[in-house]
Amino acid sequence: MEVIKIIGIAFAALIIIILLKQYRPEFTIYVSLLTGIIILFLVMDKLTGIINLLQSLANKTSINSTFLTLLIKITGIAFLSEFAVSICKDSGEAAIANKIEIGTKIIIISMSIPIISSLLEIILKLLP
Amino acid sequence: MDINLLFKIAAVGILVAVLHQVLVRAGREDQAMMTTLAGVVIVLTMVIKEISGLFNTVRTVFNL
Amino acid sequence: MQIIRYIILLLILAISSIIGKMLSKKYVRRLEELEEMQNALNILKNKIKFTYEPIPEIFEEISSTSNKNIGNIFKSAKIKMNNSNANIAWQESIQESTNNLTQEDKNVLMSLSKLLGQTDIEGQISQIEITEKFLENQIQEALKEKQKNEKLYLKLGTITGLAIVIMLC
Amino acid sequence: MKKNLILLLIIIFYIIIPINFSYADDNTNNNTLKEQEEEFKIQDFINNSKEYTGDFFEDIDIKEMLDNAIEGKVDNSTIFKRILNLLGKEVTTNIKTIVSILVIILIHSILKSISESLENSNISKLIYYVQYILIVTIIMSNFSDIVKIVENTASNLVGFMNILIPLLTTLMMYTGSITTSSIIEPIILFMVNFIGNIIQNLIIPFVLVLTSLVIISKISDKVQIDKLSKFFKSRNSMVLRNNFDYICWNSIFRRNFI
Repeated sequence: MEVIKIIGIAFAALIIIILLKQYRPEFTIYVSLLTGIIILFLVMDKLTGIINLLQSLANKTSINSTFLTLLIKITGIAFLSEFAVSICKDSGEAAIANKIEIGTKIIIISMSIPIISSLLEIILKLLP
Repeated sequence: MDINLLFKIAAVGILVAVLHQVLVRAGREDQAMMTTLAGVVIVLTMVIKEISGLFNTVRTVFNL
Repeated sequence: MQIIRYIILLLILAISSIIGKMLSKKYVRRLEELEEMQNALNILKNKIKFTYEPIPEIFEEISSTSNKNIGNIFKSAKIKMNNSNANIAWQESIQESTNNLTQEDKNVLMSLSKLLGQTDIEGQISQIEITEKFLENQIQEALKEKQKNEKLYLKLGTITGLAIVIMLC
Repeated sequence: MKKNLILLLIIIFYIIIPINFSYADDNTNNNTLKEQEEEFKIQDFINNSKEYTGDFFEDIDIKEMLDNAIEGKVDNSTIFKRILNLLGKEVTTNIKTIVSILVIILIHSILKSISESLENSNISKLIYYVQYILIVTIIMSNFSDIVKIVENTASNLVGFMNILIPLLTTLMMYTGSITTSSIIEPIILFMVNFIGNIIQNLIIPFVLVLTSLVIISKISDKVQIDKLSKFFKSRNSMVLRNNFDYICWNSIFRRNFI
């Protein structure tokens, strides 16, 4: 059922973009941006469901939750950056898209430093 | 927060285009430019409201 | 609740289109008044040439024959003439009159007042012909402007009304 | 016909005799046992063993078990029960780790499916790395305590064997196979110690190094460490296999031909 809604919105946006292209090209970016947002909103509550499932699973077992929250944060960041990158690529600005990518990569790496350090710790503890 | 927002933006776009055409034919290029800019700004504010909404929901979902 | 909103939106649309219509009407009326003024000056010229009537009476007749705005100008000019000379009276009446003439039109008309009461008949007649010529140019320009702007403002009114309505709903 | 008759007789005779034999000198057995006990200083062996097996067999006293065994009625049901729930303790911890690993993998796959869908590959690759590191850290923490357990069990075993061997050989000595015990005794002692030491301070560190190498090699396929880790792995398994053969060859060959 949800899928039909998404496809409907996408097609409507497509038609509008084609229509607007000959009159006002700069509006096409707005329309594509907006459809992206609407579709994401539709999917968002499903996503919260999934994340709650993950969290409940993690609580059952002995995994410490900091790792999991970090992981979810990273997917969130990737999620947003991918949204921006595809919009920039769409409107032809590959340079900006690249910059966004680099920025998010650095942020993700900086966030995952504690994990890497804990990994090294464990390996060192392992070695005799 | 739904499809009608999309139609609203399309409508504003078309109206601005028509207005631009009319003003240009009436010989008032500068005003035509102004109306297009105004149209763009209005649509921009609408879209920005939506973007901020999206960012907030994503922040709460992924508790960034 | 929904209906009230739609009524309000329709109202806004109607108001904006009316404003558009009025703006476009302004040009049309301006042209008519200029033509009306041209006739009035013509009548004035003929009356001065053939009937030797004093100017107030002529103004009286013209004001009665021509339409509202132009008529007012002549009527107020006639009244003012009682306590001041024709020149000042004519200028004041033109300035005060509420009509659609632009400033240039008024300047043209005021140039007429300079010789109104002083010179003899030929001087006045030549003066009136000069102003008529000027008036002719004004009319041509007004015509051009009317054609250009009348449709424009009409459309402008409706479109901006539509835009506002879409924005709000 | 006569030949298989005789054969039958022998078999019957063979079955009957051992039974009554054990019944015959039951009472004379006790006092000899006592003498042997003092003589061979079984007592310190028992104390020693108690120290090792103290936490496993709380409710079973080794000495009392030993006396029962001597009299011949070994009630090993309690031992099995103990072993079982001992096993249980170990197994439960393992199961818990396995479950957590499973959950991690589940979470990993879900998040991967979300991040994989991202069109640009490098961000999703990055996410894969982070998740991989996360899984490795958790699994490694379990692995390290397992290795610890292996280590001290090995050292316990070696210590235990060192105590047991002299006792066994002396017992063998007295039960008559002097030659075999005299020859086997040094070899076995040497073997036990040698292999125990090998395992303790050669193979276990080796394994540790190997695992860390494997982890690092898995992180990025561009790094060439995995060849190195494969090499280590094969060396390691080879060494272990040799030890095993060495032990088997010694014990089996020695017993049959010497």
